[in-house]
Amino acid sequence: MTTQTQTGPDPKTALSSRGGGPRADRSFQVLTLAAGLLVLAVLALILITTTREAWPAFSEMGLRFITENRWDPPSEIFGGLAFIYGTAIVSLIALIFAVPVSIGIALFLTELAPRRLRGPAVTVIDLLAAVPSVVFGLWGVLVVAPKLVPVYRWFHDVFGGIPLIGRVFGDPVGSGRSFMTAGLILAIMIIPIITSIAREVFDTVPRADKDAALALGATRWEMITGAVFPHSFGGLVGAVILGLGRAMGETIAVALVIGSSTQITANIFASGNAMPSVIVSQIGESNGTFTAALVGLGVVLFIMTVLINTAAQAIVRRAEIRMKGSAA
Amino acid sequence: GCGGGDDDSDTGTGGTDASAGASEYANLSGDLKASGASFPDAYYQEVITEFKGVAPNLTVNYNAVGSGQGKKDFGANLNDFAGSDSTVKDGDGPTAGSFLYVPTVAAPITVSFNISGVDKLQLSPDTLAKIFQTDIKTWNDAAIAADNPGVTLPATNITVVHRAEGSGTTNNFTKYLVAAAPDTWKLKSGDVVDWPASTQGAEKNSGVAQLIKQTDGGIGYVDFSDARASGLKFAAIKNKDGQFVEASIEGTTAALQGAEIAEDLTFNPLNAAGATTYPITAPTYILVRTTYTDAAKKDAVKGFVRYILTEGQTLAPEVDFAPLPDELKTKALAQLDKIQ
Amino acid sequence: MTRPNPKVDTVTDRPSVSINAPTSGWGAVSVDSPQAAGAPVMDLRDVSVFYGNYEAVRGTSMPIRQNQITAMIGPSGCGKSTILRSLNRMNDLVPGARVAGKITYHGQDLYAKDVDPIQVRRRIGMVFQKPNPFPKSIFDNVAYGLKINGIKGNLHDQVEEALTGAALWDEVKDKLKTSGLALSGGQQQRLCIARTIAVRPDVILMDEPCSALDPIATGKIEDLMHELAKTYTIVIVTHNMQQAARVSHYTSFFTAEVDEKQVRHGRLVEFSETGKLFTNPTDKRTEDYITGRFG
Amino acid sequence: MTRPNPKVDTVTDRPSVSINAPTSGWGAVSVDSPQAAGAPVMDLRDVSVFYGNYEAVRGTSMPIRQNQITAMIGPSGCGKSTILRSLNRMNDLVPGARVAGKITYHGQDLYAKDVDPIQVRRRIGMVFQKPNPFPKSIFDNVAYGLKINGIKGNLHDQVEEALTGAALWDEVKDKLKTSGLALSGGQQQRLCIARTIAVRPDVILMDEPCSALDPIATGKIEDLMHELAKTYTIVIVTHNMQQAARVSHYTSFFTAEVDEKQVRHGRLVEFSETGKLFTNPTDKRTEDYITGRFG
Amino acid sequence: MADPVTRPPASDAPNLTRGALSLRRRIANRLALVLITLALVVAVVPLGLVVWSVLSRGGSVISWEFLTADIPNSFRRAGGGVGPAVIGTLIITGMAALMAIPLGVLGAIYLNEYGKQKPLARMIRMMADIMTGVPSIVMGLFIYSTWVLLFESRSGFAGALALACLMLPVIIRSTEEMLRLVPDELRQASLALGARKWRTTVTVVLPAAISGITSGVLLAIARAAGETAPIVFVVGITSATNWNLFEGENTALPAQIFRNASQVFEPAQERAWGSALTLIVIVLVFTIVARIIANRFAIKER
Ligand SMILES: Nc1ncnc2c1ncn2[C@@H]1O[C@H](COP(=O)(O)OP(=O)(O)OP(=O)(O)O)[C@@H](O)[C@H]1O
Ligand SMILES: Nc1ncnc2c1ncn2[C@@H]1O[C@H](COP(=O)(O)OP(=O)(O)OP(=O)(O)O)[C@@H](O)[C@H]1O
Ligand SMILES: [Mg+2]
Ligand SMILES: [Mg+2]
Ligand SMILES: O=P([O-])([O-])[O-]
Repeated sequence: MTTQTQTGPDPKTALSSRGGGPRADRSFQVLTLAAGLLVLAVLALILITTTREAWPAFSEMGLRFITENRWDPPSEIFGGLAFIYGTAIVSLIALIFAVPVSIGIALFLTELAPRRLRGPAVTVIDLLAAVPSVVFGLWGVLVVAPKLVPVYRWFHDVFGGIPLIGRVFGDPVGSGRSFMTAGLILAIMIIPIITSIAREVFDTVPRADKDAALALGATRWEMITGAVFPHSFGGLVGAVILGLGRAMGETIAVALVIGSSTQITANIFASGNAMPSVIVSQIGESNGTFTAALVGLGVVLFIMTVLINTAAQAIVRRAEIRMKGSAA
Repeated sequence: GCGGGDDDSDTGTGGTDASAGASEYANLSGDLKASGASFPDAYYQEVITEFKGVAPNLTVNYNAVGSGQGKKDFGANLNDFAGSDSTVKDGDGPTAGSFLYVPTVAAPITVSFNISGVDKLQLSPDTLAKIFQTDIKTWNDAAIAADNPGVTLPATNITVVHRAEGSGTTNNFTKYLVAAAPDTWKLKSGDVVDWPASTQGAEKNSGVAQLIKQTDGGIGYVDFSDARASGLKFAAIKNKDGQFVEASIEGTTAALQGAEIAEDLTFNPLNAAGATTYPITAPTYILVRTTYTDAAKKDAVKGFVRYILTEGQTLAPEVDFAPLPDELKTKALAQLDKIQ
Repeated sequence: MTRPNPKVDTVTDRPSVSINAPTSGWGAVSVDSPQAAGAPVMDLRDVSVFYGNYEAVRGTSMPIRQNQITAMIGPSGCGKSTILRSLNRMNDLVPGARVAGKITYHGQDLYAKDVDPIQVRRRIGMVFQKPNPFPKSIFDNVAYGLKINGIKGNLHDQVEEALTGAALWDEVKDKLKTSGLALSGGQQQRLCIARTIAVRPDVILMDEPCSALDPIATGKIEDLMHELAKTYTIVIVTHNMQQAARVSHYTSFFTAEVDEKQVRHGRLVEFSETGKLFTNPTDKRTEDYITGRFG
Repeated sequence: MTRPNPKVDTVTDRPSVSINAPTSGWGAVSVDSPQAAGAPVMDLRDVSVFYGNYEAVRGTSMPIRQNQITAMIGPSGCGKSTILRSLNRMNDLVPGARVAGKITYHGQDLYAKDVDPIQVRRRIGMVFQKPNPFPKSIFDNVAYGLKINGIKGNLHDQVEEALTGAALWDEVKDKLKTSGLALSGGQQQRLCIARTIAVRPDVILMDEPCSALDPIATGKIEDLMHELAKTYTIVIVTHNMQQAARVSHYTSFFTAEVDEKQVRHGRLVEFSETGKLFTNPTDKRTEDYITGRFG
Repeated sequence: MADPVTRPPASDAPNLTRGALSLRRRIANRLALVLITLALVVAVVPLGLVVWSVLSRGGSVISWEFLTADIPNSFRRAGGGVGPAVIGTLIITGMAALMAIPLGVLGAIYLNEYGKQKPLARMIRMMADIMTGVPSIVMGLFIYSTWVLLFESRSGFAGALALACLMLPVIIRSTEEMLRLVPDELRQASLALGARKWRTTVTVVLPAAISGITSGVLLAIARAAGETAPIVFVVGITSATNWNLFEGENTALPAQIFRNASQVFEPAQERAWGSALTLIVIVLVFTIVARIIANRFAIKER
């Protein structure tokens, strides 16, 4: 060590660890781990407390809790099928409207929009995302629902006569508070959610893939179907599922515009009810098994969300394996 | 604490006439949390506003969450007193013996409607029951026409609006139907009933009023005060004596005359006899605890309820409620002394 | 490994344009007249490419000769890819990109008003730096171009023909249904070549097609290029001088030069027959580059 | 640009270890005994590096000599970076990575139980392929290592000294507060070097430090390396043979070989004095590589 | 030509004009592009209508008085304001953020810096995703049946707890995402200088990701500020400002909107619109600040 004047201590001793360094590292890791574990704890607590609260209803009703269509608190009969149906139909309507529109917007933003339009368009979507759902509910109940009645009537008059399909366009309810209104409000609510994820998904399609399609003489649309979509399938399913989750869980906006009827009907212009809105509107005035049943609806909703997510993940994984091959 | 209460009362209540009572309320201080029935909400809020004038140090919050929630909060100790239109049953929350009923006011429950082109509607109990059971589906149904000779009724669909949540108003309304149309009405009575599928729910009395107002062909039951304040039209109901009577304070007062008062001060003025009686008249109560651990709280509750039963009664007609008959008022005041 | 001489057997019956002729306007660029060459399929005259206001490449003139492999070499950022992408109007896709000067294809102005870039790209195919098969099956990868272009005939036969042409058929014929992404890098790149030749282009542009591959896969692609040059005209960008020397008939050397305003522009320094460029470059900068004195 | 000869003036007073001695155990690898060299600061004996079960590099033995620049060259994936990163235990950070064989540093086993990798890294610094200044000010970038290592003394002076040592001081002295990311690529890389030398390491490892830079910036870094070699021992991985030839005193050539089970392993083929390796390689594979016959 | 058989037939007289593209392909392309553009219009129209409704009806209501005055205790009564709800929204959401941000960031550090792909980390990640999907009403039920019933009181803090539970997984995942964007080279550079991992994380990784984290956090706060269901459940109601989160009931703008929206009385509906406008502005401020931070201080791409 002649020229190494800077090297302080003799390296032989210097290489072993000094002071509390490794312990500080350890404590920090434990701290972060604890924060991470909190998620597990809270989630477990949610499941345990809600299931425990709901237990009287579950044990009383058994499977009929989700298969029976009769919600009769005075008789202590709690069959929530109508609300499950309501949640499903309303979410379905929301997806039917929101998915194509969101994908369209996302494609517009990633593939079509001239750069100077991109910024404003993104801002518009962000604005839409910034509107809290309760505001959509307010707008829905005070402005939209009454205005939609004549529109529904027109649809009923025009399509109501068609066999089978006509039943979907049944007699509209006089207040306009219906599955359809709730579905539309939800669609507007989830468009920014699906759009922003779809946009990210499309953005990750490698430039090279798009170039490859275009270099083969594809039109823009052919490029989108040939190069963009195959790459985005998994991501898009994820986006749709996230939107679906939000739609299924949305409480206030739906509660305000769905009309609170306990019925299963193909007529999308009829009023109905969905799980979260039943909970929020009835739990205050409930007690005993009734309360348990309402909490039980929450548990069922939660489980449904998880199941749908898991199923979607499985679908995505399989599709991705097929598309990308086992290697990638 | 409420230091200097006496001094405050002299200056603070200079404008009020009943100086003896005023000084009594002026001593009260703190916060009172209350929740419950939406039916008397308009009245209670009126009283609270006036009460602030005589008891400036006491803040009363009444939260019109509905009778059922009020009772539950009461049972869970989440409020200091509860408002309820219905009596307490097992599982409602409060345990028997831990509370007292104090009747405060009574009021009609209107059957409000929104039919374009129709201003006046008469309904007999049977027709009413059929409508709310959706046995009758359109406004030009023969049964309705029979109750309304000379009125042209449209073919509009009937939209029945009821309370989405458990409610004392529902309880009283369905109790009336059980009493007045025993052969027709199948849905029994209760805070919640098993409404037919195509009926619609809305929250609180004013939510029902809103939904009726928005819906051509809508009909529902709404407390008198909210119905009037929102400008709804309401039907004349055929009473026990066979007369069609419109909801009014007078009709209610008449109903109260005939009502029998139970030991615990609950009473039932529904479907009462008398030619001028409005038959769907409902009482409303405040639930107070028999014992309050906090003395200041006890005094506050007692003071506020006493105010309702005394000066407060004169406010009732202003917001379309009927004051209690004197006999009942005396008994209610006596009830307050049982609070420890 | 032997450097092939420019193929004399591919000379066509077209009149050989003397690229040294004064009318060519290639100015300062030293252009060598090869003893034998294909007719120019494409021709660049004083081509500059801009990205917005930035002139990435300045005044490039050179011919692309039929059934010959033309290589473009030069240090990073000198505009090789930019020029290559302007040959099939891929630069149209970059917002703000603009081409000045004239690029002709069979005498037709590539940037004329009524020219549809989609038709251009169908005829002038492209193979990219990183193998980029679509996330579809091998078959669908090759069939894609056929389908969108509505090319008639037996799909399967055409796919087989293209895969055979890309020297990949034997390796994949038993697994046409598996994903193109499941292949090795070299196979993927040959799949991309198959995809390109399936639509029967006229010219194939390749932008560093081997830079992501190992030496063995690179060797295979290079062999394939010789094969393809019998049928197609090829332009290849490469960083690897050895590769340019091995495969190409003509080589153009680009470099980036700083102008008075301290802005870097790509410039074509020298275009000539490959053998000549590597053994006897006219320009000092070319010599410095190929002898490894910079880069 | 001229290739410097191995610097004779840096020979230390330590006994020169004859790396041709039979005890060295470098087996098949042909090792040349240079006429003059620094004492080995580090020594690799039969070092293999595993990623999980995969043996990325197999049996590597070579010395790292004091105040000399040792270059590692070879085709992509042959394990140059892997070996380099095992020299300051950066591979510890890769889950599953494991080193077999022995690496000594001043005679001490680098992988002994009681050795703290933090101390190792503080003494054996590293400069990476892509310039990676922290998103902090220039000053803070250099001061960072001083602060975390609790090095005493005037912070500003030490930062200035490091920046001067990295030949960057004059260019940045007026903007020490601006972000390190606002510098050009070459300046960024010199900032990274300043950051490394600020903590006064003993050895500096560099993994393709110029591959992201233009020729001018590369030139500056190469000059800087010569300067640094006066004080530090340097190991550099490079793809660019010319660079290895230009800057290093010793060069080791790696390649990837396929074993019986068709698994590729990196192998050290030849280690010798740079001049010898490039002009007169012992191994056929080295010759093929440096003459551009593959890679 | 050397090989006339395989030579593409069109090469001699290639038709490069637009007409060469088949009609079907041209129409399909045009139609698709038009529909795609239309999608944006479809989204803009309802947004415009909502904004118009809220601005026109809420704008006439809003005043300093409206933003600060107590809430009238009767829905029918005109005048007054929603001051307590504005304060409630700010302090409840603020408290929730105070709880969720440190926990969320620490959790994300665990996931990205330590756990990585370990089974436990994957499990936490998956559970965080599931927790993100927990309907807000269920979160309300959860807090109600644990906190509110346990302490026998609705309070602002109960609301803050519910909002914190809703924010936590969102913050964890968005922060993890941001940490993932921090180039590994930075960590390695720090480690190569002899820094310990925790120091590297705190002094290099977090600062490098801070803008992304901040913007993710602000978006989570914005979303929480608009949550209604749990607030209605566990916060209770008050007509006077309650600065104490731990004692006494509270209120927030979403709850005011919800309650007033289902009222028949004009003054109540006006308060709903006014509250809606106020809430949107609050949420928008958070969103815009988030965007500015994200754009202005984004990790510089290199
Ligand atoms: N889309 C673009 N927008 C703006 N400038 C660009 C764009 N693409 C390339 N450039 C610039 O144009 C110049 C030439 O780039 P080009 O990619 O053509 O170089 P290259 O020779 O292919 O380099 P490489 O060997 O690294 O691929 C560079 O200065 C580059 O920064
Ligand atoms: N983290 C890792 N996990 C598993 N395998 C790895 C890892 N890093 C490198 N390898 C493998 O080890 C081998 C040697 O890689 P290494 O990065 O050391 O090569 P290299 O010579 O530096 O290549 P290059 O010149 O491309 O940088 C390669 O086969 C590589 O795939
Ligand atoms: Mg390029
Ligand atoms: Mg490497
Ligand atoms: O008064 P209620 O709200 O219970 O009907």
